Amino acid sequence: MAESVEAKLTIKDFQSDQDVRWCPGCGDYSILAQIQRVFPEFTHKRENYVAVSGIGCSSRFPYYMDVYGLHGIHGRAPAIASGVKLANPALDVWVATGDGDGLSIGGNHMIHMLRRNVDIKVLLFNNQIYGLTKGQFSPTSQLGQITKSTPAGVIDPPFIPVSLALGAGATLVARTMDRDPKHLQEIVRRVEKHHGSSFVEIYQNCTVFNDGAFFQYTEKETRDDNVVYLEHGKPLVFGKNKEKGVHLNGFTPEVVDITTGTYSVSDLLVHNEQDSTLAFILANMIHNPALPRPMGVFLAQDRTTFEDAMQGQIAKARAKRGQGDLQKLLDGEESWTIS
Amino acid sequence: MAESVEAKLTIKDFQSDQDVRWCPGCGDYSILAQIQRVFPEFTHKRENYVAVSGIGCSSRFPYYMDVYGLHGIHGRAPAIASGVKLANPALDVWVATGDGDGLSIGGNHMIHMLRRNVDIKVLLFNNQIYGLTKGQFSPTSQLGQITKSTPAGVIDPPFIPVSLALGAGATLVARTMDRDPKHLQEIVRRVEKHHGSSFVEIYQNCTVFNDGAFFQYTEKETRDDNVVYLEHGKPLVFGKNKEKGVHLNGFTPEVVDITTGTYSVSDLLVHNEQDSTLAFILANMIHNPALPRPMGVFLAQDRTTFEDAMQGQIAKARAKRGQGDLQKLLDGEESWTIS
Amino acid sequence: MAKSVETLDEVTIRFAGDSGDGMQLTGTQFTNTVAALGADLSTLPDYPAEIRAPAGTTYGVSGFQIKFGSTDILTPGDACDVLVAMNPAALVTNVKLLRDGGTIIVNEDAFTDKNLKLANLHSNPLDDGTVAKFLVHRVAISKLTASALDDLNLSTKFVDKTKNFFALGLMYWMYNRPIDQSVKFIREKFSSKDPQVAEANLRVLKAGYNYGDTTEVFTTRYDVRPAQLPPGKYRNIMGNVATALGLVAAAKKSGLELFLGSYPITPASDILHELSKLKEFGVKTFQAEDEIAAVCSAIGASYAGALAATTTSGPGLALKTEALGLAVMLELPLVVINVQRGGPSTGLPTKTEQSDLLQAILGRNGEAPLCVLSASTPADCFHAAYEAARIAVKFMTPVICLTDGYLGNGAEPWRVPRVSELKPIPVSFAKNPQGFQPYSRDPVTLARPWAIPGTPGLEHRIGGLEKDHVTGNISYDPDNHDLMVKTRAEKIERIADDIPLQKVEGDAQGDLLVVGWGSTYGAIKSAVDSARARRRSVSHAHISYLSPFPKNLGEVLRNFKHVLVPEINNGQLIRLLRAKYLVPAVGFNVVKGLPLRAEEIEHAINEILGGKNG
Amino acid sequence: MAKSVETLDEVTIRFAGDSGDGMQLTGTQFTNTVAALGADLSTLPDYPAEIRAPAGTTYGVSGFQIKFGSTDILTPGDACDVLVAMNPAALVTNVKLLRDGGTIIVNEDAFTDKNLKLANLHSNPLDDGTVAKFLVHRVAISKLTASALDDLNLSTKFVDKTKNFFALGLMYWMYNRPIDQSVKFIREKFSSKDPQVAEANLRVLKAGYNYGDTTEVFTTRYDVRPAQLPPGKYRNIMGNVATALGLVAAAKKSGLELFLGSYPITPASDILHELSKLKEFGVKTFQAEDEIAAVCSAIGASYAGALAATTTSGPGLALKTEALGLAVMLELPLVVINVQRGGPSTGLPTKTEQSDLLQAILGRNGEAPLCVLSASTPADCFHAAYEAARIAVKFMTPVICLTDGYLGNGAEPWRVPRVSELKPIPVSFAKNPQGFQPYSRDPVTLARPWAIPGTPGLEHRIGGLEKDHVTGNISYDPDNHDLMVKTRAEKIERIADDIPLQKVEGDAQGDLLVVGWGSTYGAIKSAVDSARARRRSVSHAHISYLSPFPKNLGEVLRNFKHVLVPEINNGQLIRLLRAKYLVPAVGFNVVKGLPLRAEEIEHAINEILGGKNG
Ligand SMILES: Cc1ncc(C[n+]2csc(CCOP(=O)(O)OP(=O)(O)O)c2C)c(N)n1
Ligand SMILES: Cc1ncc(C[n+]2csc(CCOP(=O)(O)OP(=O)(O)O)c2C)c(N)n1
Ligand code: SF4
Ligand code: SF4
Ligand SMILES: [Mg+2]
Ligand SMILES: [Mg+2]
Repeated sequence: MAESVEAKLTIKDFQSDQDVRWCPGCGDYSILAQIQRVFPEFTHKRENYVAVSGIGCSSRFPYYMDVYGLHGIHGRAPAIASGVKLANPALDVWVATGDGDGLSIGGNHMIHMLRRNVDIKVLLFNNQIYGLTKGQFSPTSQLGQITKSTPAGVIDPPFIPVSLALGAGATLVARTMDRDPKHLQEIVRRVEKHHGSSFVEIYQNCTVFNDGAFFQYTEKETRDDNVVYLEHGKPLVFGKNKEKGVHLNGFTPEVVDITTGTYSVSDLLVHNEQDSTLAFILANMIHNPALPRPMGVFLAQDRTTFEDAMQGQIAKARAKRGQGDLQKLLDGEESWTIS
Repeated sequence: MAESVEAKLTIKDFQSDQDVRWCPGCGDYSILAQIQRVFPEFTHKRENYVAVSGIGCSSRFPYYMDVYGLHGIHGRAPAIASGVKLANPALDVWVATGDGDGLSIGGNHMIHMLRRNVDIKVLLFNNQIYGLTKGQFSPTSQLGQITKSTPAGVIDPPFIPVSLALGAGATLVARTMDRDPKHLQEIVRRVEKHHGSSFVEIYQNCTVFNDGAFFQYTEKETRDDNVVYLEHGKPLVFGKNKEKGVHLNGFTPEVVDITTGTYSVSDLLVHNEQDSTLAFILANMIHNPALPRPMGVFLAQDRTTFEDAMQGQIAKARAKRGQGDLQKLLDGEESWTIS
Repeated sequence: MAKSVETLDEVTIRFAGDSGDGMQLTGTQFTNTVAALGADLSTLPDYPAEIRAPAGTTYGVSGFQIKFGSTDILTPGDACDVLVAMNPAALVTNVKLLRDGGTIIVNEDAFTDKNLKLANLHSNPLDDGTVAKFLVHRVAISKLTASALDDLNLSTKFVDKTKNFFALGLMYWMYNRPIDQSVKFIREKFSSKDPQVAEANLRVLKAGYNYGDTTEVFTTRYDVRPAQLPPGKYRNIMGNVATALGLVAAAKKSGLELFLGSYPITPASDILHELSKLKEFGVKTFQAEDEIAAVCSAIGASYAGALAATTTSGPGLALKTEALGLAVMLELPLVVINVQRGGPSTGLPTKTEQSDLLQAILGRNGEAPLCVLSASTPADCFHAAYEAARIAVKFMTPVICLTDGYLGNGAEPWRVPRVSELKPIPVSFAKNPQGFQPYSRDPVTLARPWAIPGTPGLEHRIGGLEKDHVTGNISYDPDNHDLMVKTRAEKIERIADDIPLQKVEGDAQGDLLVVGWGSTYGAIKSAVDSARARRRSVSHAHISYLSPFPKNLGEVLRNFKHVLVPEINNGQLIRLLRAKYLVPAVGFNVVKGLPLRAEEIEHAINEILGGKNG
Repeated sequence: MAKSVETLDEVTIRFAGDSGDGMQLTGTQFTNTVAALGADLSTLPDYPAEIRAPAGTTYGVSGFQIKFGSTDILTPGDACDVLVAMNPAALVTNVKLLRDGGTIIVNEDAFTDKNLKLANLHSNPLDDGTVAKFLVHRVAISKLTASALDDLNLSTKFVDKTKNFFALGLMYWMYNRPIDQSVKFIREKFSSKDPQVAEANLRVLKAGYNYGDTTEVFTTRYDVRPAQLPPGKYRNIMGNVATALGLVAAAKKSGLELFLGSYPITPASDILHELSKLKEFGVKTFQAEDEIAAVCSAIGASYAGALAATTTSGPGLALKTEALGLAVMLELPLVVINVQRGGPSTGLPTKTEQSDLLQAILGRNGEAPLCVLSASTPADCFHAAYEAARIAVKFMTPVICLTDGYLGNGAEPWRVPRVSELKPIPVSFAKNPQGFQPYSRDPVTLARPWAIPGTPGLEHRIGGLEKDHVTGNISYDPDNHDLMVKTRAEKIERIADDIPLQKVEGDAQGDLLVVGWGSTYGAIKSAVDSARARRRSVSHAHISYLSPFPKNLGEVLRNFKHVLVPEINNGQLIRLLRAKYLVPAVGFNVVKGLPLRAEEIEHAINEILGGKNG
């Protein structure tokens, strides 16, 4: 039923008629905008996109995309999305979720979906807070953070979402930020290409309940010194003038200056997207505040997707036993006739 | 209320009056026996032990221990145990769970408990199958495994429980086996000492639905060649005659022969329980069938426990504001009197 | 030696032994043979929650009961005529189920001191009066089995495992049934894998049969004639299998792909197992990480255009509560099969009960009405599942289909329908973007359009927040909410226009109407038939459609002076009837994890009608 | 200029503006001042589900209504006397709530083309007839605010944020209230952090007050005298705060530590917030990863000897379903607070509803009876939570306490009880190993002993499988199950011996009894009072104890010819009443996410009694 003349899609085609209802200045606007900007580049027809979400500010995302959308219940988007994808593997399924939705109540569905490698692209809007319920801490909130439910400070050590996804066996794990539109776009392009589960942590500013949580990484003035961009096959260089790099001492990353002559670019850690140990080392850099925060693709591996394996078993059964004869099935193997 | 004369506890003190109802030959018997054997060595009074479980064959464990026990609902033991421990931090709280109970339906509670570092000792009886429901696959079942619910073979890649626990930020992660009583005992002793969440994966043979799943690691004939025992500060040596070792090539572990002269013990990877990167490398050895399976403590780190932090906040508040005057609280800050 | 043959109308046999003794297999084999010869029948497996509790203990006893006959067999029998007991534990735990004067066949070799102790017995029940009221045949089953296999050089353990076939052979002889079908079964099951096992089992089966034939202990054989069943093709079927087939049939008839999102739980898992075998039918089974993911995956699949189902039992249904509310809001078709078991909480996982009815109908946050059906017999599970799918798709609504442990594991002969006889299930996905509105409604059914991803021009968003009654956009408007709450309720009410009126078995009016639902069908019908035979003015209405009720139900109830509602719960249907129709119905509630017995229902009937009991 | 002062018995004011305009703060300030001067009052905040929807839109409008008076104030008012509207969106969405002839005070500066467009208006409602029926005061609030801050050199954005204090000041003037309390509030809240903010807000507050005093537009001030409240110490209290205090009080009185396992959800989160502040009381708050973990942690804490509670709203209660069944089986005390909101599913999260009643009572797998209470007014939440804890501990049972969004966020003056007046909550943990049996029962309450870990000699195991009725060991015995199912039900029934009989307000018999529960108390009472004033034979029974019902309820109902049951749901209490007492009660059900209005209830009363409406 493909229409014969396909007009090229534009950003407008992905903007729904619903008023966007996030708070003024919320980082969610940028994330939405980058996705609407990048989607027209992809090859899918508009009707084949499905956006699934749970509950939270971030989970309002589907309403604003003019594609098929399902705003589910809190934490369950990965499970709902799995059903969508398994029922119709031709669809391009995206999940929008928050740090609470995706890692607190929905943590189990998330890790199981990643383990199974269902081809679903997860965008986790991490603002280190519960936005929609007005400011309680989330599993990514920082130790000591004062929130509505922790007037004396958070005492739960946070998850490192990237580590958790790696531990669960995810095949593509990445991190980016609301306030770096170009990088965000690049990551979105990248996950669209990945065949398998993708998990993208997006640092997102909640202007109302956790303003500035990521400013040291996202703002022009401080970004260059605090962020290192990961590129496959490239050394980890950063700094305003690309003067610094990450060197590996045993398993321990360190910042080195590559302008003083002691270290040069060739001493630096070279990123390899396929190395899961390296990915874990990069994920753990968060524990040392002296290290820059890695952005980009931590890990990207190829593995059979769950839906391909499922279709494969069906195809195999059909090759062996035909399409299935209902009457024969009902009659069963041991029947008798009364006349 | 401590009784004045404390008789030394014996194994009998930990055997309840309930008939043990596992299948003949089930690996659960050994696990139970080792624990009953080791508990008398510990310093707690018997009344201070609490065993909490979910649902599954393994989750019947509390009934057989003559301590306080709560046989909960499927998957929720870590959450129930957290409540027990937070309400009374003086208790020594153990969780018995299965690969289905603890990693399928209960995966989320598990990772959150580990992240928080509540001082609870988790024993995960991993038999790579659902025993109690008669043989469906679990999240640790192997790809291709034929089970009641996968007549054409499992298509979900399994979790590596150790990796998942590491990714969640656990502070003690270990692996042992039902059929190595001494090692099992040693690990139980070790986690008893740990102040924080402990996660112990125990390879357990389900004689009825997955017999022999771990025999290459557990049986005398093959164990030495297929298992490497981890000891802090010691090189990874294994083999019938201690002739082999694990050497690290970059991040990649390899088996080397230390008898031919090419490699010696000093070339081998030396275990360091405190190194989380190393722990992850060891956990991932599972992917390469040529490598031996590590048993022992993968990681052991010290971090404030959740209950200590909670008690600390209460103590701090009391130091500042006293014990709390209920009448004052009810009266509130803006009240008026009508007479 | 010449043996006489007596003809019986019906007989109830119970096989009981250790979990490891293969009693379920024995019972099933016997059932299949009996069924194929045209008897009507009903079975009740009764196994412990433990997988394989230590041998010899009372809690490790596994039982299988079958009633069969040339008459209309409605229940697996209140009391047994024959008990086959493989060890002391099996004897003492089951003897109370035998009618006075009934027959016991025991494996006397198993009455060792060790086994008596394991069964917590201080004396041998064969000698201490326990079995005085019965006709006891002590058979040295273990020894006879061993000698049949003497020359094969097998381990004692192995030999012991075959002894159930001895009992089976003996029963075949006793009930004048050929062993052929079991011979075929043994050959097919074991010959290729392990010829020695096949050989041993066959020998023992025959030894049992021949033992009956030659020994002097048994002088009479019994014959049960074929039942007068309507013509057609028949098979013996368990409820869980029938449920699975009902779903597959609905998928085929509707032209949809079947998607099952499930999480294993006793006694529902077999539906998942059955469906996972049917890959050539394009059936997709997804064993999720838990029940929440199971139902959510089904909701997603339904959104994407599959015939989506989820199967579970009580605790699992509890976990699906929130997501079912979402399905109600989304107005997507969804079939939820709940195989009820003993509750509350983990309860009695392997036992039967009818205590999830109110949860199914009323147990959700907010006003979340949906359709609830039930199955009355094992074979009826097919129809109930099929009907659930039909209504789900037609009315764009979740439908909960209640069966229970007894129905799921019980079996009976089923007249297999021709595919062409099955009610059509027409489905038309929305296609036309012109004027498309996600929450516009069919004027008759009030169903909204099913517009699936992949359809050009129908891109739309739906979710769990209240929606505008036309566009489906989020709406916080007070009047719209009131309208939507009432419209969702009205849509479910309209299903009553699409289902049969309530039937009454017996006269349409009289002194007493016994109202039931679900698996008590056979027991109630037996009780009512028997009371009617004694000229009582009593009729039976069995409700399959529980939400909404059939339109004539109020009228039906008001035609009787009294209404009695037997249920295996503490009074659930009765609450709904009293609330809706204000009839002073009284309940009969026995909650033992077992099917109700016809006899006790009849007793309750007599109590109301003032007649003599006993 | 001289202004006259008029005395009013009661008045209803509604503040409405953008989410960012601080209307909730304005309303709360006004409320506190009015309360402290001894008026009776009732408030209703009404805010959108979006955190801060784009300024100027209709869905971003946030409202706060207060009714106060010298009379007994029962509801926040059906219709408002005064509407303060800060922009066009606020005006048009709220004007329908104003009584004919009511007063509107608008910020006329906000009626710009841009704002009209944002509110989707094609003409200016101030000019197009929309407000023709009302007395409209156009006040240049923005400009007046700006000029008050002229010399401070503040950003326009900042200045704009203070304008709500202008409105507040003006209303203080108009209702003859001193500004002192708000002055104190501003000083305490802002002075140390940001003195400039404090200064600006104070100036604007005064400017508003003075504007009323000096301008010629307002000629009359109104005086509302203190209400005739019983003597005592009073404070103004919101329902969620009262709930939190009830739990803390119960913990102190019982000598137990309070443990709260919770997961944030609107509109219940404030209870968690309140309790998390009270660490010096030894209160432990645990924000779990989800609702299941929340309730399970509370079950664990209860097992360990804490007074354990969990707080949530509808979707969260749905998720707790399975675990509540476990709590029923374990027979441990547990308080579940459910702050109901609009359903089903995510529904209308910030709106109020009474639609979780049947879920609370009946929505679990198996027969899982527990105790259910409700609160009738914001202050009554204290009593309801306290009572829930008392019953939970006394009967060793989970208790669900139902409040709702309106109660949780609404406020009223509360006569603060003296701690010594509170009912004692005696707790005695089991200590004596002699003859200890985990499931032995108190002969009166049927409660089992509470034997907590750490007690020597009482080591025992409990769980969700059916248990022997004495030892608590796993039991699959059929008779034991029947006994336990019935004993658990009986235990809950016995709570009826421990609670007050049902009171009737009005005559004990007559033509019509209006029966309600929960937050409709005020509206029903107003309606009934008003009908009685017109000599109708109508009384009011408001049920706080919903499971079990008070023992005399059947009698109470049967003393009236008609029974009317108004509920903010599709008919839930009414089902229970009809099922239990077979009374032909009729419902009045408006499900708009809003409190019922007294007027519409009175209308329904008149319909039944055949009187004139209107
Ligand atoms: C079952 C259930 N529990 C709780 C809630 C309340 N709730 C809605 S969103 C949310 C958390 C939102 O946090 P996050 O996922 O980080 O999203 P954000 O708003 O920060 O984007 C919570 C607790 C709910 N809607 N449903
Ligand atoms: C809510 C719920 N869902 C499902 C079940 C059924 N169930 C009981 S145990 C179990 C899995 C057991 O597997 P595992 O945890 O690996 O334990 P094992 O029996 O293998 O020791 C399942 C699915 C249940 N009891 N409750
Ligand atoms: S509350 Fe925070 S996350 Fe939510 S819309 Fe507002 S700024 Fe964004
Ligand atoms: S089924 Fe397996 S795990 Fe369960 S008791 Fe039997 S052998 Fe052990
Ligand atoms: Mg967030
Ligand atoms: Mg297992």
